[in-house]
Amino acid sequence: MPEYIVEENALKDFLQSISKGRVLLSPQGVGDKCQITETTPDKVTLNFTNTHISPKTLFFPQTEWLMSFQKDHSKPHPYVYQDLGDKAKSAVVFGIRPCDAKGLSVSNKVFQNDRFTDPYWKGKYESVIKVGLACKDPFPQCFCVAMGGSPYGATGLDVLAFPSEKGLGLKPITDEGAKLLAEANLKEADLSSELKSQEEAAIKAQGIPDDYSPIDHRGLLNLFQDPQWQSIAENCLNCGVCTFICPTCHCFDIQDEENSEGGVRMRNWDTCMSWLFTVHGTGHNPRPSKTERVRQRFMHKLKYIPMKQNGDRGCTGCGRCVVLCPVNIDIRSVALRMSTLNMQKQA
Amino acid sequence: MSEFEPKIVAFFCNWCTYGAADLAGVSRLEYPPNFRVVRLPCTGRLNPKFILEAFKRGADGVWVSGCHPGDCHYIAGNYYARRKFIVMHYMLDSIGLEADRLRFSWISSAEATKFQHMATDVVEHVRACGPNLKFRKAPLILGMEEVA
Amino acid sequence: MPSLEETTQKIRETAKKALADGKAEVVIGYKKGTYPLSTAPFFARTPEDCDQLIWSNFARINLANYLPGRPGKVAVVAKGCDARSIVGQVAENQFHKDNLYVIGVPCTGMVDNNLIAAKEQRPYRDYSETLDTITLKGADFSTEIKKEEVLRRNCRTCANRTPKTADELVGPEVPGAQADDFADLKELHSKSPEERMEYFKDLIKDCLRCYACRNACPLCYCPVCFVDETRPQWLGKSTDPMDTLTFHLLRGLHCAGRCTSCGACETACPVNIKVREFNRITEETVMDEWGYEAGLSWEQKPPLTVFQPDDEASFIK
Amino acid sequence: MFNPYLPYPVRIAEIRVETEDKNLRTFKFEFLDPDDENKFAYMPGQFAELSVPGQGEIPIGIASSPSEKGHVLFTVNRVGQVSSYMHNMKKDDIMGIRGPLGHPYPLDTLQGKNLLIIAGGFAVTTLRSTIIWLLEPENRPNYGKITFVYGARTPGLLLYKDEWMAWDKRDDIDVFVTIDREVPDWNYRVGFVPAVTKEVCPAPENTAALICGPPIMIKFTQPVLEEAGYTPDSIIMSLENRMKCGLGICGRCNVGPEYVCKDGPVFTLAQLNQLPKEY
Repeated sequence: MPEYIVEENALKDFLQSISKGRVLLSPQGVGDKCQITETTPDKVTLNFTNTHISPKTLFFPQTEWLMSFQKDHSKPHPYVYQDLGDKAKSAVVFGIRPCDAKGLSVSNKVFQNDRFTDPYWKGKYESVIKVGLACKDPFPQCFCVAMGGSPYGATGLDVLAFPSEKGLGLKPITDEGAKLLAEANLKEADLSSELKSQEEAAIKAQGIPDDYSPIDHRGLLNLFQDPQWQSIAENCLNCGVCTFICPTCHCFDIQDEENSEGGVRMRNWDTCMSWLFTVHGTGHNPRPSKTERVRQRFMHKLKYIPMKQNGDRGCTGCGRCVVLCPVNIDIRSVALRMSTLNMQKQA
Repeated sequence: MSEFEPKIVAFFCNWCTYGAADLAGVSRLEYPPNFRVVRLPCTGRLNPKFILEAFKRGADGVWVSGCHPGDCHYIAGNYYARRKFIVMHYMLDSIGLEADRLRFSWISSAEATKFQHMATDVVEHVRACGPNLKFRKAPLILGMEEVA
Repeated sequence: MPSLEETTQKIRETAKKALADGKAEVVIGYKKGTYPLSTAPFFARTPEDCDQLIWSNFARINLANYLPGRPGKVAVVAKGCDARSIVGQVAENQFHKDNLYVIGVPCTGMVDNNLIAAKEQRPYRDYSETLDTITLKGADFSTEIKKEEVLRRNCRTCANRTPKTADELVGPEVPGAQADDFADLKELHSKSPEERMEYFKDLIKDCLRCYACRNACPLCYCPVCFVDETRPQWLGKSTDPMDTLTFHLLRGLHCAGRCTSCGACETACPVNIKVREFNRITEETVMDEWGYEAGLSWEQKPPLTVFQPDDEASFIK
Repeated sequence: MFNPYLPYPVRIAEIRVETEDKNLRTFKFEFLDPDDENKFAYMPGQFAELSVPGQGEIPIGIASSPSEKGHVLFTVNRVGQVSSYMHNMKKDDIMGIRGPLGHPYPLDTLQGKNLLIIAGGFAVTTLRSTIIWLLEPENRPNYGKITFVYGARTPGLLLYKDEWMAWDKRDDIDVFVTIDREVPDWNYRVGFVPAVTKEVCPAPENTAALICGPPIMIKFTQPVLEEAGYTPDSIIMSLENRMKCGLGICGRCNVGPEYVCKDGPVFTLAQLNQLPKEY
């Protein structure tokens, strides 16, 4: 597929064109307020680090009402839950970062797994065309390369945009992306060599990546029983910040709320850091202390998900948890410790 | 349009105000019927979350009443309660709850007339505040219109 | 004032001595973080471990948080506010004073990374710090920032910088700010009730309900927090503004007369909510009513655990 | 699009108190829409989310057999919010069930084998389903000898009394019901499940064991079977963990990489030996 180029002064027209008949979503706001929201072409900026918390909110809001029922027996279907319907709007998101797009593609395989499809996620995820923005200059928290990604990675994207010498370069990834660009009346350009050299430079700028591959080769139980989990967990407050801001964390809680007329069933973000998350009705808790809960988070991301998703990790190196963890539990150091084989003899 | 009738959740101490309400009834003293009474063993048992829960579920006002200081059935329960009330009162006032929606009082079991007057007063003040729209949970939208 | 390096050195010596003298089996302190402008809590158990301990302008987290329920003898590095939290925990029987050795560090305030982010948006990969300055180093720049311009809110008005209840001080006492006059609340009190409610609802609108503020708080140690109670369930788990507000109100009320303004809650908040605003109100109340400041001496009794027969409460009819 | 979160509406057709402590009730549900019964096609060992509008959902093993048409059965222990609420519901109340979820016992691959079925306490539910299904005339010839060991603390805590008493009279299933301590008028066995199992378990050759019971029973029964020569892949167990979605998404029931709801709840001991003990 050919690449396209959009000159700087034509960016607005391009955005106008791709958002025709669709909602335009793009990162807005600065610093801790930066979040992907509905916007107009003139407000779109390329000058941002990344959204403060992950853009999973687009497809998996913090609170989502799933269904409702009413209690009046004179009306149809009393006490029977009715689907509140799919609220998905056709949209295009411009400026999602490759690490986040990849993270969401990992969650997508959980929400659309081998047996079930989550209609609430699917509706939203699949009605949004994803135009990613490559990261020319990495930020200090970035480690996508070490996690097997790239600042120019295309996983989970329909189109990859990147700053080119002549303006904004656009590389279609999927058929849907190609169609979007073809309809936008753009200038074709061969940018493949520029793209390649840019990507190489950006990867190099992240420094020599840590090697986490030993985790893939270590036995599950060998990793699980490693005594160092205790010392990793010692710092942890079990606050769960890391899970809430993470692009691949997808766990949720289902809650019912009712009043005298009826009620709704909703789902809310939940976190494996909470003891309530796993406690049985009998009071038995399979993950009773923070050591088990911390282990669960890292094992899930770095071992369980790769086992289930052909080696793709549940961490894409966006670095949010590195920055926001109040006690500096750095997933990079944890992954390195998990990669250290001499802690215990190999299983 | 009929006048707004406020819904008020009342937390009464079993040993005093609850008795005063009883006595007022037996004495045929008329007072407004806008209360849903929760009986407490002592105002010391009042947890702030009770008050917030009442407002959250749509109460227009909350009234907490117990024994006069020094008269606690459990010696000192209401002394501790008083300090809690002070903190609670300033907190709720500071975050913008209208002062008239939350009432604290001391009414002994003999003070049926004080109870009657206080009940009327509480209702009138809450009525003047109007319905509680801001300090309650958002209504559940059941979406039944489309479904039905 | 001793430099950061001198304080670091002194902390290491004191820690080693505490381990050697059997005053503690573990010293809880800070070590350098893996990310610019951060520190990590560190549990030193050997003299070699002690050489990793540091002092920094980013030692924000309150290490008292690791005390409740911890077995054995513990030494802990504490700033003025942290030492006050420890006094509170001891008063509430969460930790026995005999098993405790407090290494007090007179503190000149900790830095708010958000204020730094507001001053320097360019990406930096390295930094250096002195007691008064922070220097950020990027690919093609170096920016020096004065610490006093980027202090945390609570550190700017802190009147108790020297941990006077510590077993040992590792530096000379530092003067605190003027006694707290709650100037920050003046504007709030001048608003109408409607404006105040708007203000607070706006304040918490980004809340993720992660409860990191609770988990980072050294005084939130309940085995089952009210937000986790299920029968009855007091708190809805959705983003309903009233549920969120209820959480913050109750957290504030639970800390009444106990909060020491250590700022751990605000430091932990991933979306930078000024959660301490709720605690400020209760702090002002206990100050106005009973002239009480939490954690200043081992003898004082928390104000909500005692009473006076003539406590003034004119709002009670 | 099919919505796996949406429960099928059901009517409570019958409520039966099962145990003398009244903590267990069996609910018989009928689907409001008869079509839903076909959509709810299940096999023994699967479970469903019982959904009480406004209260929540609980994952409960299906106690009825697919061969019992027209209704489904669930036996519910009073533990938490939803189950307590259900214990106060009446006949003809409307609620929902969502499923079937999880994998059934691998009865198709067990054809031709002898089956040792061990149940403890109220975990007998999905094994009741299994036995009813096995004893169907069209299924029974496909299997060898069937041995059923069932234990509870007291006679009053044994579920489905009429049924196992009837099975006891048949000659195509050996039934061994046991209680912990001797009581008057008890005509069956006395002793713990592991001891009874040791005594009556068939030779391990061409035999599979299905076990469901409290952790303490499993802990002591497992060594008995291993001693008797059962291999880990012929010991089949059913796990339980806290669940919400039941679809392998919400993340709380996982044991290592496997979700108990989606990939379980039925696992062989051979599989469990490869997994962390987070259940």
